[in-house]
Amino acid sequence: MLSQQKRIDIAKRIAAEFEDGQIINLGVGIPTLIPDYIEGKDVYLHSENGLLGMGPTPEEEFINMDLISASKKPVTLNTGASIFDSSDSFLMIRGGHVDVAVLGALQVDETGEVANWAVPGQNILGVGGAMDLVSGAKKIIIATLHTSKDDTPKLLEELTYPSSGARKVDMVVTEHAAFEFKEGKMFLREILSDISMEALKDITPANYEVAIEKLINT
Amino acid sequence: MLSQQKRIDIAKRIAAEFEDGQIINLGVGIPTLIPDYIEGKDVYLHSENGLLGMGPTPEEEFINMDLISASKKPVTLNTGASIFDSSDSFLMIRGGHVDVAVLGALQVDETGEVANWAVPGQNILGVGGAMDLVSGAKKIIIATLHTSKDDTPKLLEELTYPSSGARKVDMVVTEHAAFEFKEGKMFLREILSDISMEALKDITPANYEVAIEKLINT
Amino acid sequence: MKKLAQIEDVVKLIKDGDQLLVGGFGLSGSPLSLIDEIAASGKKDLTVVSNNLGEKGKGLGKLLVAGNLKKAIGSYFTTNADAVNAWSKGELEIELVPQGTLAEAVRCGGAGIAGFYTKTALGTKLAEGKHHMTFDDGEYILEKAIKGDVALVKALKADTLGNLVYDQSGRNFNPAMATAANLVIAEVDEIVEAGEIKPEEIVTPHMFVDYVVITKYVKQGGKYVEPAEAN
Amino acid sequence: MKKLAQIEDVVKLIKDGDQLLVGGFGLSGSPLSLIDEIAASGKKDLTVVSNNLGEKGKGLGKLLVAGNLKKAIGSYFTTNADAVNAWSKGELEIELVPQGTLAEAVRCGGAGIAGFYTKTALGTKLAEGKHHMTFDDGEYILEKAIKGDVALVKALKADTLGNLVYDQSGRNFNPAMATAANLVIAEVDEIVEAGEIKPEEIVTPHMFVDYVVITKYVKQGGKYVEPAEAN
Repeated sequence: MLSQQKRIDIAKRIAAEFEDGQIINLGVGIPTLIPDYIEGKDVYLHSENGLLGMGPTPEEEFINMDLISASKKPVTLNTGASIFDSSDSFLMIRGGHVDVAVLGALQVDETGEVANWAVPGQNILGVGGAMDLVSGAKKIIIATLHTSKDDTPKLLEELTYPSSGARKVDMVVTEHAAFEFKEGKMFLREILSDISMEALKDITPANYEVAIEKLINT
Repeated sequence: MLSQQKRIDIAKRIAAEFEDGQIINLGVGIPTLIPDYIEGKDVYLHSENGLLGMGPTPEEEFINMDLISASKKPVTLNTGASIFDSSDSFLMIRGGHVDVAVLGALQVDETGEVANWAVPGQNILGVGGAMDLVSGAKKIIIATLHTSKDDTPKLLEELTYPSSGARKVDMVVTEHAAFEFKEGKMFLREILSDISMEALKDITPANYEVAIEKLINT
Repeated sequence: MKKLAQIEDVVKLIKDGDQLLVGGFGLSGSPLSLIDEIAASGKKDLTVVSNNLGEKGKGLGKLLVAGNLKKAIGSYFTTNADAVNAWSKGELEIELVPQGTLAEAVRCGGAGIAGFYTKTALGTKLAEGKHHMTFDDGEYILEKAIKGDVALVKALKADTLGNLVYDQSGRNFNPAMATAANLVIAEVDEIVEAGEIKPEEIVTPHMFVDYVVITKYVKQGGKYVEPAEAN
Repeated sequence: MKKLAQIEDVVKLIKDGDQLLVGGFGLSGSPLSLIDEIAASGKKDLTVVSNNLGEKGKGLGKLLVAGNLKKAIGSYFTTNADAVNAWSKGELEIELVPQGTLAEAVRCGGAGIAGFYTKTALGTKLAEGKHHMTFDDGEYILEKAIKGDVALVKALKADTLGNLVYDQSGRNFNPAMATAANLVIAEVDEIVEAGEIKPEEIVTPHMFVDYVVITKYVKQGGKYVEPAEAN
């Protein structure tokens, strides 16, 4: 399976998780693919730089680079959208008013702690809104490929990269599986590819309990 | 001299202190008389409940009780006025963006500390924006009759009423005199009535240095 | 409209002992119909966080008369003689907070901030027992965030998504209150189609609003009156 | 108009070593003409507080190239290779702050608040050495307010008093930055008569603004370009 197809599968699975009326913040990477798969759902996209109700990419002629997403791409506004400043935007994030944040990750440990902003030994010069979202969103879903490009596992017993915060995430979706975290424990809820249980275990150093149970009707 | 005339004299003297472009917040009591004496000056009245650029009382037919001053009286908006919420309004006050606050006082001590919210032995159930203004305005002018109704002095060596804050005021104007405070010391700058220096001293227990010097061209 | 509700139904969601954040500055920007319904409901031991307790027998003043209140947190109660009286008799607890500290504490409640350092009230009775800390430009006191179980706000208009705009200085504490409670109910004069309020003009985005109810009051001569009193 | 000034004149008010608060999110809502003038001015040892340092050679990125900067405080510098490079060589100090903490710290700087307790960054490298305090719902870290000597903001329009409105998400950090510096300069596309922006629509009231300058850039295809580049 091509990497892009895996990424789309992850995006689709996470989109299926959304409920009508929810306020959603989508991080960079795989999460940016999600808007294509939420049609028909009444959800509202929040952007750190001060938008609620972000719509699709505009036609070339309607582009205004002062109407952009947090990824600095031109966007549009859906009906009923609102605009506010950065301090109000992060009031929303940090005050628990964003229902779901979907974030990428470098690593997730078996307690649900995430590392998604810095790699040891590399320059640590960007954090953006990652830590604000990790600390503040009501529910955090991690969208990530199961392993990194060189097949290094990302779901670990313990983080080796710098943590993004003490707050644990609620769910991780990879191309192979969906995991849920509850009270510091990791549960395998769904197998999403044709991978065997043994093969999954092999690429997942994190300890998890197998508790297959479709989380929603996808 | 009738009490109301004294109050008007105080209001006029303080109005003369304002400079073009200043943002002014006027407290309850004597300060509410000031707007009648600032015509021709380019100053902007700020109100705690969320207005900048408050104008005069409207005609009866234009009254909207959702356009009121902090004293809960109907007002109008001058050209270029703006409306904001209470947290932004107090950001302005507490962040030092109001140039002059004119406040009433129960007592002022010789260091410039003011008591203007509570009387010992009485119910202490209202503070409003008094402490916010005392802590935050760039310059604080106290507008007060020289003594209380029963001739008790208000300008004292030490407060006997509860303080409104550690921050010292800059100026006190009464019907008799204008005092300035600098580095914790009190200076008599102007005599505003026909009172003698001795008589003034008699009704002013606060220790002050006589340093007559018209503060501005009134 | 999904969030549109009946006043009677939403008031049932308030529980005895709840802490209510109520917008308004005196009677301006005050959710009068919701307050009336609470006064009629017999709810007990409520704590109200609001700048004032309305006026004697009016607005939040009705909750005092109806016996709904255990405690009031706000900046100015002396304009309601009933509040002063109830407090003197020990029937009402009062916590006095400087007006700006109240606004900021509620905003912090909505913003995930637990507390903040201010110079306001430094050196006064209202700072007694509070944590002090010295920063580069002197001493500050710690004020803690305020949150509510339920917020009741009054807006001029909602759109069909629940976005709100306010009437002039009726805005006051309402936008902050709307951010800081688990359940937020907005009383409005009218509901317009989504899109009719421009994105830049929306003061309270719909994410904060759980229910919208239509006020029973009508504005006459610049003042809200009950329909029965209206000409 | 009293506050109207020339870009060349206001930039002279900036002193070597000043801390500048600069609005913008990348190049959006960024005061490009003021930045150009600073780059041309030869000013030294400036600290810039802004979410990013523009892009490589663009916006605030020009100050890096021109050698105006000692330090940058912001949330995301990795999109400007020059910043990463200057930092690696020890030519630029960088202080990394979570984006929401940055916005809140600047707002606090404008609001007379010395510091605030947040859960953001708790348990991370960015919380090391910071004061921790336990509140009812757990542990928080203290973040201190950020202020500037000068703030440079970009608005869409000013009125003749200096009231500002912004263009869509070009609003971003600008309103907070405008509250938190001793001297505030707004770069705008146009100036309208006072009264043309409605009281409810004003985002930054004129009290915050010391000078207004007209941008030298023109918007073309949704992007600001220098007049020389325009068709």
